Amino acid sequence: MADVTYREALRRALDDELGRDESVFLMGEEIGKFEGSYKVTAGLWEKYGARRVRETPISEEGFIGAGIGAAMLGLRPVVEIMTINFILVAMDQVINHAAKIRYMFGGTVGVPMVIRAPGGAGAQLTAQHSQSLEAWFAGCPGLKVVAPATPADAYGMLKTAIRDDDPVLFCENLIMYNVTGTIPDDPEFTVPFGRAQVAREGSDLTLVAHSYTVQRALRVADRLAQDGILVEVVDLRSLRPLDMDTVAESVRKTNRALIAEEGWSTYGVGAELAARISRVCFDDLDAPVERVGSAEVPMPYAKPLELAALPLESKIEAAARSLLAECGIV
Amino acid sequence: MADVTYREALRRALDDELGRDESVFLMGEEIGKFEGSYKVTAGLWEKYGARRVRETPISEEGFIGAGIGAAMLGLRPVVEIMTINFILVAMDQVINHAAKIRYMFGGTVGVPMVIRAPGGAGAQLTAQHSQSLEAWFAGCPGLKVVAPATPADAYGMLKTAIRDDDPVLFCENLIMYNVTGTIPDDPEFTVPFGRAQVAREGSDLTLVAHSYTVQRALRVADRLAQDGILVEVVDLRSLRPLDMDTVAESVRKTNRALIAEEGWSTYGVGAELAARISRVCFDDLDAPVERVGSAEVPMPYAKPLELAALPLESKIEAAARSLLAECGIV
Amino acid sequence: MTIRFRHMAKADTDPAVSLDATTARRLLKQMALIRRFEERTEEQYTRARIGGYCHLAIGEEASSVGAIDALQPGDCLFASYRDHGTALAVGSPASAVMAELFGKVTGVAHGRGGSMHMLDVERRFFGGWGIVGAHLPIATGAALALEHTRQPNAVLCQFGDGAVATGSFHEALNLAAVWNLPIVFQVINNLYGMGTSVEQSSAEPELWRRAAAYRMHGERVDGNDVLAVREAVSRLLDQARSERRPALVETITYRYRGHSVADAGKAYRTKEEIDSWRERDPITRFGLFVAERGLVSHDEIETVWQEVAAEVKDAIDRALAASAPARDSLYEHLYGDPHSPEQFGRMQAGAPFGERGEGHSWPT
Amino acid sequence: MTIRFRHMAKADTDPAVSLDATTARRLLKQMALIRRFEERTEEQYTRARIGGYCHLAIGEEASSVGAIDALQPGDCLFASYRDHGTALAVGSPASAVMAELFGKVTGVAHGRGGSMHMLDVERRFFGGWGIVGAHLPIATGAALALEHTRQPNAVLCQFGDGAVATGSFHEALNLAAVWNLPIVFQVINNLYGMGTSVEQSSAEPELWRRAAAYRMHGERVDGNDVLAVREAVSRLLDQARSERRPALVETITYRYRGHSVADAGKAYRTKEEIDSWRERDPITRFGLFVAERGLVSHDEIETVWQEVAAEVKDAIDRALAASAPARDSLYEHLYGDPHSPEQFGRMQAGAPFGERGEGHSWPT
Ligand SMILES: Cc1ncc(C[n+]2csc(CCOP(=O)(O)OP(=O)(O)O)c2C)c(N)n1
Ligand SMILES: Cc1ncc(C[n+]2csc(CCOP(=O)(O)OP(=O)(O)O)c2C)c(N)n1
Ligand SMILES: [Mg+2]
Ligand SMILES: [Mg+2]
Repeated sequence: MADVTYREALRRALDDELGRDESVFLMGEEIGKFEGSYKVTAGLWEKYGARRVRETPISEEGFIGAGIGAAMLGLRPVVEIMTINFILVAMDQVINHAAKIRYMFGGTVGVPMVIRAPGGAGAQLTAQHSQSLEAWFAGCPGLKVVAPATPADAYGMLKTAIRDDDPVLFCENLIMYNVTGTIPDDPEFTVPFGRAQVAREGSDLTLVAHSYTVQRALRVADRLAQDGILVEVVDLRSLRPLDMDTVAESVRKTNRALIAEEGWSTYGVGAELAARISRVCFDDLDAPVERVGSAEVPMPYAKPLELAALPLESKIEAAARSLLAECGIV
Repeated sequence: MADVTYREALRRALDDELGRDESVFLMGEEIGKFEGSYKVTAGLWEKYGARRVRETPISEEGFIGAGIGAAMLGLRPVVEIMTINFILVAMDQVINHAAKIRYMFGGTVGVPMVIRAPGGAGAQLTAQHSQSLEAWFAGCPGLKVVAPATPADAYGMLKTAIRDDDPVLFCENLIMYNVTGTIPDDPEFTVPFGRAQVAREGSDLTLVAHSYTVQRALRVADRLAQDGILVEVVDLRSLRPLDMDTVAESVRKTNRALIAEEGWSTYGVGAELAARISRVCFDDLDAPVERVGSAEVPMPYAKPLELAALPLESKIEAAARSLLAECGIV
Repeated sequence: MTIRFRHMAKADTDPAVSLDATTARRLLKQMALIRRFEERTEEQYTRARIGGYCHLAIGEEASSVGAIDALQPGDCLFASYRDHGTALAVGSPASAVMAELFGKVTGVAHGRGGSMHMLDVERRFFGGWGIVGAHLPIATGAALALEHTRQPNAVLCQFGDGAVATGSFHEALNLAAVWNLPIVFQVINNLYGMGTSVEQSSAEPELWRRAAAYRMHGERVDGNDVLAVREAVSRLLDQARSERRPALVETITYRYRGHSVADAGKAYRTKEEIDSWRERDPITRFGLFVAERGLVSHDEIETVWQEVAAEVKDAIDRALAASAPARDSLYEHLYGDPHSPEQFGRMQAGAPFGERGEGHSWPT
Repeated sequence: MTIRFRHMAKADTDPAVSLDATTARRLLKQMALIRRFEERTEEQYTRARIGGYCHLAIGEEASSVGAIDALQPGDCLFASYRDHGTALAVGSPASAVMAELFGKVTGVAHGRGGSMHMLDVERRFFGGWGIVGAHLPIATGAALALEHTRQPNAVLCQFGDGAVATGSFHEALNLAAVWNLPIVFQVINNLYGMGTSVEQSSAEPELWRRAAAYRMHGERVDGNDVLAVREAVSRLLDQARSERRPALVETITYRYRGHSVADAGKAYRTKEEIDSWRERDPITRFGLFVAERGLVSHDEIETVWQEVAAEVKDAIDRALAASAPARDSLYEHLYGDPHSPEQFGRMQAGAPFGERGEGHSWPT
């Protein structure tokens, strides 16, 4: 067990897989000499060379498409999109092609490609660089979408993604790269898709989150614990497949559910969860499922405005308290 | 009052607005001599000339971007995207630019642009040409997304969209172009955004839909009426803004809600509606909100498979019946 | 459009270009097969046996056959949605192509693709594609895979003149050039994209000249001259295989029919124009040439036409007799990873009606 | 990269290019202002008064000032995220630019944009943009509007060498050319896009040659020669205004700093290379030139530097003193149509917590 950053966990997973499988290669902007815009690929270009760690021009549509073509011929490209905001120029390749090819080919060809992309906000990167768009991809059949919240999951799920025979959108988070945690030394360690995790047990309220918001959720749980409120935090880990069994089990126990996410709530990830929880836990809920997300505006630059827009602990805590208040607790 | 097709209603709205406002112009592929892939712009090129009805090369990213720039300088472009599936190559222009510009500019510049795009399936157009992607745009702050279900609304809402100072995604439907209905002769007739419509009254179940699915919903209501089941059909008309008051009012009356849509249910339009209905009508619901959508696969070509994938009347009816059965009705 | 054939290969007048009887007959037969197949397809469409969009390649046979005949085992092919002839040219059975149009399980894409999405993975034909320009980056990725794994093969990527205006064209050609990939881009210039002329859609209507923007070799050939096309594409594919140099070749041809069966094709071009191209018909022209050279006799040409007519008739009969995909195959092959079923196993709870009510287990 | 200045204007040696003292001083002062402003910005960033990304244009002053000085009233300007100097060059008060960096309400974008999104609508500067290549189609649309409304003006669209690889570059230039729009595309080639050299990103590293693919005029000038840049861009803008002909001009320059304040800028280039460019410093070079010509004396040049230093100091003081946007302005200007409030009025029911719990009425 080693204590590493989320960034280092990703780097190790890439190193492991590049080492164990010749068909794996990395592709993206500035991932070589520059070591990646967020340094996730540091050292890999030196170690594996320019063929296995291929730097690209600013042509996301072109190189995601190239990743698809290479994958169709049996390679396992791991494409880095500098931030998820830029994937919008390559949306057609992801949605109209990567997601549909195996089905259109009746299973005779697949697209074992991973697209790594950090999302999220909080560093004053403003409107065009602060989005969380994973819900859109999670709604597309043929794709798998995962969003690990810890270094261990980042390590284990990236390895799972690279070994998976289907296209996977692997959502990272800019703020999370420096979060530390322990990861197992076992290079064969992987974390399966479609298995949510109870990150903290509790009996009063189920707080569902993914990616960096899980960290916020845990801090909110700490605070509320000081008032004797026991929050169960469920880390979704994957959005498609979605592990509703774990979520439902928790809500059946707590009878209350709050979903927090960094994206916009309306038509967001929380909408699907609220819809399903309300349905499967119809007779268990003491109060309506509550949601918290980013303010529904393009992210502004000024720090006070950005803070006002983000789903900070304070906002999540307030939602939790008002939900519990509705139920006569606190 | 004239009885016209949905296609003709759109054509008249375009003709009216081109006639009344010099700053309005049309842009898109094959909208001139060719009269539009689906003939919506028939005759307008002859009438207004190549400057007002501008044909474009196959460059959606380029000409949606050009529409944005022209709108920033005060023109009112109405851009036709041949089918909504192709907007994926221009996603960045719509999401990272059109939706954000007014906010980024602090209100000093706006983007009064309309993007017209037909979606939907049912004509065996297969995986890359049969999608309903409106939920993704409806989740983006800064955009307005509407999806009229009748010729009258198509006429009135397209005029509202063109006169609106914000970017509007105007969702049409391939199958619906030949649907007929009456539209008022008054060239000043418009239909406001954010106003859902009770398309049929009923007391047993609220069936919520938008675009072509409203027509299916009405047929399902007819069938169920024969068994004495009274279905209230709510036509959303716009997805952003969303008129939840009308939906909630209906559900408070019927105590049951079913949402049908042509898109994929999971993370779809129905998710947001189910989440909100479950929340605002928490004490009114007799049973969980139910959803029906297209099968979550890329649309296959063979007719039997396409029919199996579509949210046909039979599928919606079955969902309605099982929901009512849960409540001990029928 | 005034066509100046900068590099027109004079294969049909130049004895230097050797041609044996077997090859001559093969090329003639493939073009005749496509012609006949498309004519019957048009008729089958009017009989409502085919749905969706349907794009015919009548008139473009030489551009398709000449180029595809230049492929060697291991090479890969990517094409646009105007692809019935493409499948026939790679050797897919006419019955399987027709079955695809009829939406039958025996179709090349198991009835899932229809007219726009023919494919034949065994023959390395990786699809007819429906989003204009989008398959260029994908084909470039196939070339990247060949290069990455040091296979001595190349990719042929065919697309229409309309695709040249797309950002995908630009990104794909630039990537292929900076990475020295073994790929030949063939723009099948039939002078129009739907109703839009090349002059309207491309600021540089001599499309082959676009190659220079990527320091890439470009050339234009008479796309109605099957030998000229074959000579150019073979040469460029060889270069791609051996020197890892990409190239752009423009083959000028014409579609007699409208853009699709839904378009009469008369609103944006004159009868004179269409007739003038019929005079340069690729099949008639090649027929005269091989007969005159004594490579294929007039009688034999007759036989060829009878053979293909019979083949297409048989294809229709088989396609009609074949069965449609079973309704319960709807969710098959959505995901391929062996763990997918267990990955999706816990996604049931609260799932929307369709995904649960019909009792589907989650898609794989 | 070996630069062959095909069309290099010899303005600083050629007396033919007339230059009066006022202009000389103006150009010198604008470049000096940008230099000083950027140096202080770098320092302010280290003092954590600036957040987010921060891209400095030190070394590129001539490419920016020379081009923007060629604009006439009514012309429009679009630029990339390396835009502090762009705003200063159009005449936005240094205090408003610094205030934007500090995220204050007095900023050019009201504190909503920060470093990447400067703008000044009154001065027709329509933004610094953050998605590489994406503002080219938008600028093309502005030119379309000028053409559509028959205004006698033109658009100047500046972007980096990295943008040339994007599909947007291709689609925008092709549209501008087929539609004969009044726009000048200026690629500010500073030899790198982050750590990627032009040779790595562009198959044709002589970027001005890309224009030929659109039958568009292209030329390359010394981007460190403010007069050469000004001469070329004026000429091309005139052409655009009068003849409605678009053009591509490449100005070769260099950034001394890293890509952003987060990049040391040393991993992908040598100290020698950086030094060699410092020797061609655009400001030093122009200073010597105007002094030697007796247009601006050495003392006056000193004064200029003192003036801009004072101006930037004052800008910092004012920016510091200004207040941040009010928290409750968060939802302002999301929508602008007068009916928006009523349109969104009925969207409350069941809305997520944040949108309701804080008691916001729906955003307009
Ligand atoms: C991105 C995109 N935009 C628009 C369309 C609609 N469309 C289908 S075919 C076509 C014309 C293509 O013309 P060309 O590339 O010349 O091929 P041809 O039909 O002549 O063989 C268009 C505009 C599409 N399929 N994809
Ligand atoms: C579509 C897109 N991809 C990637 C990025 C990340 N990125 C920001 S700046 C940059 C380099 C651009 O270089 P260049 O165009 O030469 O401009 P310069 O920074 O040299 O002024 C990259 C890759 C982006 N902003 N947008
Ligand atoms: Mg064509
Ligand atoms: Mg650069």
